[in-house]
Formats: sequence, structure tokens, C-alpha cells
Amino acid sequence: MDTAYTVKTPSFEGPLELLLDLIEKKRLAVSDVSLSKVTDDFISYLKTLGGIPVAYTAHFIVTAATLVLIKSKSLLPGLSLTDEEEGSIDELKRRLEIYALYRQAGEGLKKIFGRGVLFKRPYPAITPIFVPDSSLTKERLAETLREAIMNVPLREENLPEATVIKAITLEEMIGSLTERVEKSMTLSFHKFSAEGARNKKESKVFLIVSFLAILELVKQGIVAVRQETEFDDISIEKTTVISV
Amino acid sequence: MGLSQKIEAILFYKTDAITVKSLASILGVTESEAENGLRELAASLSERGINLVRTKDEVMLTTSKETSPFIEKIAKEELEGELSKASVETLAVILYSGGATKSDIDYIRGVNSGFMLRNLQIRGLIEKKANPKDGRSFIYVPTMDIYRYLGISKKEELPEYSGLIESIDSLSEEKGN
Amino acid sequence: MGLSQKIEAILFYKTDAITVKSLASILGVTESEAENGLRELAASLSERGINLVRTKDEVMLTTSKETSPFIEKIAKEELEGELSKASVETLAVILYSGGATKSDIDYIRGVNSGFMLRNLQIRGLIEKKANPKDGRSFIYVPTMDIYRYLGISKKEELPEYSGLIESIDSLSEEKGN
Repeated sequence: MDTAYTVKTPSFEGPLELLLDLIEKKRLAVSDVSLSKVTDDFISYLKTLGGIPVAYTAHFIVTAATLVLIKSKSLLPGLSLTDEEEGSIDELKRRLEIYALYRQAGEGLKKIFGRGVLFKRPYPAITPIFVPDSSLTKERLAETLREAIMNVPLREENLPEATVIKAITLEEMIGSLTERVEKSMTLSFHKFSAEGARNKKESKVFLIVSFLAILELVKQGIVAVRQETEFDDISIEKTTVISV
Repeated sequence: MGLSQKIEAILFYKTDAITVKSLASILGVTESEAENGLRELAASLSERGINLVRTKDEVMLTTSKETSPFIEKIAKEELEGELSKASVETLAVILYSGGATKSDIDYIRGVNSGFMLRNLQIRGLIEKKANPKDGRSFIYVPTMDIYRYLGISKKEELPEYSGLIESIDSLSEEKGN
Repeated sequence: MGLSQKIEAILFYKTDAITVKSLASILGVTESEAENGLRELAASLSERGINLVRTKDEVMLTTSKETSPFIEKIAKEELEGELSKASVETLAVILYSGGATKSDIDYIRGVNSGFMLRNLQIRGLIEKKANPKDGRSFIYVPTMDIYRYLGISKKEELPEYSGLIESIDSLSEEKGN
């Protein structure tokens, strides 16, 4: 939480790049331990993205959810992960390792680019001879140009596709969670996270964001979480006497 | 006169990159004969001032790497700007893998690479081709120009080529494909 | 690396004939040293597809005589082949805009147009001129012949002119110049 991570243009930075930067800054290798260690920094960066369109931050939030899973193993010892969750942890680690390799390779390319260029033989002087093509008509020219113009991508088209997360941000979730916890002393995690979701896909996203929000509140000491047995629902309580 | 001499003359005249396929058709030989001729030519140029560059499908003659400092002095060609971190990363994926789809690149980098790919195409460093594995999709492949700017004559001359390919392969196997 | 390799690279890059004197000056050697290098180069080229041609004061590299049937074939293809879609697209951008820089054309097309511009010039459809707005750069303009061939006297007579030129202009603006 101490180090506010700043990036110049967040919309062009991906979660993998951020994550790898955080890990390499601590001089660690990709592992559960290192990922767990950078989770807080990652989430605090995420919170700085408040003003960025949700579509841009969606990738970050999905990655944050996986990080939270990793971290939650130590934070909530009773928590048992499903195969799917274990799968996304493995996938994130593997992606990071592959990304790290290409990033390093990219640095190698940067070092040699433009040094020791192999020169092409320039075109010899031309004596043009007018040779059109019988298929060349005004109409064909117009049509070809129209097509070419249509194929220029619009900037908006290049937003990340993951628009699953609608208008929900971590801050909103924390706000709502604090309010609810204050109202009722004990709140079921499942009950809370399911609220407001309109369909299954959305409810999964709500679940992820809720989890992030809870961890944030736990860290701030506002709530305590308790899970009686494995697979059991997680209880959320406002901390009055208990300190976390 | 042997095949390698004919190839040398054609490439010299052509100045631009040419596919092995069209080279074979100009010469009236099979592609594998053309490949033999190219191997012979590369060998005969090993100690010369000119050099044969080979991408996956294309070949071209260039000045040799050792002579680069002299040619730079008389060259009009100017490289526009440095490459950003994001562009070298994207180029690395395309160069080392020999060709990648947009979704491959997006997945590896964890971001949408659409604009980056367009910029690299405009600069002539990569090009979009029909995917040989799936005609409806496209792959991005390195151009002759990116080889030239990096000063490499074939992909095996990329920095740490074999080590990186090995590491990538072993990571991909873990996934089970 | 010997002198003859350096000379070979320089002559390869120069395309035109160059005096022995200026060759020596590029290399930073005396004229008689350059002469020695040239002799060595001529010997090493004896069995290759390119030749060293020498007038009294000037030297240049050319393709060797035996290869001329192939070279003629390529030259003919360059002239007579059907125009590719990419060439027609490039020509259309130049015609509608009435003249465009390479970087504008590349931006609108989203790919590097170097090869197409060369091809269209060989066929006399466009020509390269100094850019009136910036003396160091060039613009590509339609030739009189292509106007005549299409039966138009000014660009405004092209089909859908105002709509298409508006799109081109707004793309150029987006590019930022």
C-alpha cells in the first residue's frame, strides 16, 4: 500500500506487464509466493485507474481476481479452491513466464535494431512506359478506395473486448460492502456477492470484485472474515473488538 | 552457368524481396531445386560484400553486415525513430514464433495489440497474411525490412534464438498442447 | 574484411556508375589502393551472377550477360502483369487526393506501400515529385497519361469524389498532419 505505482498511459499497459514489473522490482521469480507478495501493490494500482473506462480496466480486474485467490490461500487457511480456480492460477503463472521470455527477447531486439543495418539495393532509375491495365476503370478505383477506407479501424474498436464488467468499480463495491456490514453485523459472502447480478456471467464478476473488496476491507481492519469449514460460506463481520 | 549465379543475377536486378516460389517459376525449376541454388549462393557469398537474407518465404540480396558502417555514410535511408517497449515486445512474439495471430499476440501480452499491429504494418516491419492453418484468419509475419534493420540474415541469427524457442516450447507443453 | 568486399558493397548500393576517385574517397584510401581492390573484386566475381563493368574512370556492378534472358522475363512481368488490388488501392489514393506523400498513403492503407509505388511508377501511372510543402520529401502524383486513359481532366471528375475525399481528409487529420 505504501508504494503508489504510477504508469504513464494506463490504457496501453496490460496486467501482465504491470505484474511482471512488480515482481522484477522485488527481484523475485514467478511463484505463488512472489505473486502473493505483489497482490497489494497490484490492487492499489488498480484503484488509481478510477477514471479510466471500465473496458480498459477489465483485464486488470480479472487478473486481480486470480491474484486474490493466490493471496487468499494464506489469508484464509480454510479456503479450498476449485479445479477451475487452481487452473486460472496455473494459467496466470504460465502466461507470466512466457510473457517474461518475450519481453526479454524484445529488449534484445531493441539493442540490435538499427545497428549494423543490411542495406537493400536502391531501385535503379526508371524509364517509365505507360502500361495501364484493362481492368482499370474509374468505377473500380472508386470501389477499391471505398473498401480501403472502410477497413481503417476506428479507435473505439480497439477497446479490450472484455466488457463483462459494466459499471462496477472496486470503490463502489467497497462502499456498498461497508454500508451493508454496518447495517447487519454478520453478512454472508454469497448473499452479498449475488446481490445486484442479473445473470450468471455477471454474478461471477460480482463475486470476484466482492472478494477483492472484502480483502481490502480486511486489510483496512473494517471487517473480519470467518469461514467455519471448507466450502462453507464466508461470514463477514464488522470489527468491533476483533482486530485483524 | 549454374543455378546459384542465375539466382544472384535475378535478386540483384529485382532489388526487392521475392518469394522462393516465384523465383523458381522465373527459373523454370522446382522449389526444392531453387532452395539448393539458394544454399549454394549463400555459401558463395559468405566472404563477400553482399549477403543473402532469408525470411520464411522470401529472399533478397543486401550489403553484408561488416560493410554496414561504410554504407551508412552514403545511405539516404533513414530509420524513423526508436522502437517503443510495446513494439519490440510485439515484434519479439512475431519474429521468434515466425508468425502469430492477433489473438496469440493479445494473449501473450495481456493487452489488445490492434493499434500496435497497425503501426508496425505501416512502418513495414510486419505484414498480415492469410493464415495457412485457417484460411478465414490472418497471421502477422516479419518482413524483410525488419530482418535488415536488425542486421540478421535468417531467424536463427535472432539473439538467443534456440534458448528462447526451447523455453517457450517447454512452457507450452506444460499446458498440454 | 578486405577492400574488395567494401567496394562490392558500395557498388551494390550505388546502382549508378561511380568514379574510382570518389570510391577511393568514400573508402579513405588512395586511388591506386582502390584500383587494387577493384582488380581483386573483378577476379572474385568471375564465376558469379554479377559483373564489374569498367569505363575509363567509372565502375559499376551489373548482372552478367548470360543471365539476360531471365532479367528480360522479369522486366516484362513487371510491366505487363495485372495490377494487384494493393496497386489499384494505392493508385486510387493518389488519384483522389491529387498527390500524396508515402507516409499519408501508408497511413490510409494501413500497410507499407513502397513496392506498389515502385510498380506504379514503372508503369507510368504515377510519378514522384518534390513535395511543394517540404522540399526534403516527395509526393506521388498521377501522370497525365492516367488522366487521359480514365477520360478525366481533373480529379473532381472521379466517381463519388466529394464523399471519398472527405474520408481521406479526415483520416489524414487523424494522423496528425
